[in-house]
Amino acid sequence: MLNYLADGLLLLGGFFAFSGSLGILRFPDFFSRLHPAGTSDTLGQLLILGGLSLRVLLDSPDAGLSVGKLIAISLLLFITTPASTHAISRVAHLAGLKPWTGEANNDGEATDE
Amino acid sequence: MSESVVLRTIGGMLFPYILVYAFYVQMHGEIGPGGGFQAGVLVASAFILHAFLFGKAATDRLLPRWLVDLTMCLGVLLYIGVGIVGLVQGSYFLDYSVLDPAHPAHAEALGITLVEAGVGLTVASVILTMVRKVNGELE
Amino acid sequence: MNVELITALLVIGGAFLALIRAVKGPTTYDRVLAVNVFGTKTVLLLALLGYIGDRTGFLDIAVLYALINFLATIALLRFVETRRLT
Amino acid sequence: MSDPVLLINVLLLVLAIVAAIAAMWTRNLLGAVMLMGIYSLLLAVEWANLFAMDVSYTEAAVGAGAATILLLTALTRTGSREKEGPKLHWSALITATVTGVVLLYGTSDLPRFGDPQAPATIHVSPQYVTQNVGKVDATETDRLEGDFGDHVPNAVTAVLASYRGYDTLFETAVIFTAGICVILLLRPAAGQARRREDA
Repeated sequence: MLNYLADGLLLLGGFFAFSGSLGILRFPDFFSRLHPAGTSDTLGQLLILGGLSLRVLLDSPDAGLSVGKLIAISLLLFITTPASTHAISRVAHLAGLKPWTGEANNDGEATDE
Repeated sequence: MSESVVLRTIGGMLFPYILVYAFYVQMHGEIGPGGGFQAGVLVASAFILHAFLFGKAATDRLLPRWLVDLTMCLGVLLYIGVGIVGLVQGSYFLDYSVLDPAHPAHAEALGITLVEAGVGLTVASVILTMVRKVNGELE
Repeated sequence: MNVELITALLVIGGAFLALIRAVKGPTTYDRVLAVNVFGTKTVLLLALLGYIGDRTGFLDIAVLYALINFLATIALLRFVETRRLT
Repeated sequence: MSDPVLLINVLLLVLAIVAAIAAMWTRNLLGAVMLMGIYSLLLAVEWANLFAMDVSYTEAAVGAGAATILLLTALTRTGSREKEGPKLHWSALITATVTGVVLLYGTSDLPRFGDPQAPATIHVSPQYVTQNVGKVDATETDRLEGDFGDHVPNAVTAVLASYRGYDTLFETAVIFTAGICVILLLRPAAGQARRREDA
């Protein structure tokens, strides 16, 4: 039973990790790309690492150190990923990057420095 | 960016953990992967992060420049010193077994720990010095 | 094909999409975002590979990545914002 | 392709090659720095996948962390766009192609990865692996006490710090010399230093 739960967590996490990246590739402008990066990625990594720790625990119940490291990694990512996304959006906003409102296509143009 | 409260809080939380992890890499280097070089780079990274988030002056207060210069030399001197102990005891240069003649294997572990500590000190201070000098001294 | 391998392949696919975004841009901020996402994917990939290959040493490297990734993002943003580092 | 590790290796190497080519191709130097960071991360995973843990640590800490910061530091002193030049150097292309073909030809003589009969695995590696690399032998009491076994458990650290102790000493000396050179080259000029003290 718990095995299926671990499988489900892993697959769901993989789905979120992939769809988050798909959003980063497909969304029209920078500020909309922040959403998949900030939310779906964070959820995906929590699910994957949770599933992995469950799997490790089921495989060998005395692998406490590995589970501890996995929990440490997930805590670390849970803190740093939103903070990085916040920092990127903040810098972009302060630099005067305007969100896309649908009137003009500001994607794909040479806005690069 | 350094005025962002979120980043300052997160960075302040993370800074001691990076140092602790660097210490783990340093000391665990003879059992698992890792060692002085990697730990030195991590220590330097931690202080560079501190400088990014809290400003150069705060980092200088935390870690004065003379201390960085001192540890840079101390690392190499520690390595050479371990070697010279072997010479003084009448053996080869860098012969670790003289550190504890009754337990040569323990002596070797001790010697490797000391030597890696020297490498870590030097690498950390050299990288910190490079970044500090190029960024701060030419204005 | 076991579940861990499928998840690892999904994560690699996600990393590839993030890499395309990092190459395409168009703005610098998009690139920084893509690099950050790529680093997160690498951490996940290392944890999964560690389980597949049954090596706990991978987890140490994953912790290192999670720390280094944050530092690299901060450094890049610092440069993008002010054209200087400290 | 039934071996999952092989499959993942191939995928990672393809990604690394894409990142490297993109880093060369782009004229935006800041983008190139970021792509080099991605390339380092990928190589580090690849090293870990080949069980070269210490190399992976170094690649991650130095390639993705310290090298990015040093390259950015260099960018603060230069512009962030590459100068437009001729797109194609024919002589460079020919040299690179010939070298690449020769190297590829050379790899056909190399033993397979992990071959137990390869010269690298039968010459001194057994000594390293059995932890007899140090200059000392463990006494019987050490063996009985059990901690650290005969020697330092991580063979890479044992080789670096004990078997090749001189080598590592001079590597440390080289790093130290680099630090001294940076301090000497980038010290403020005499007048500037006095002004700073006055201020």
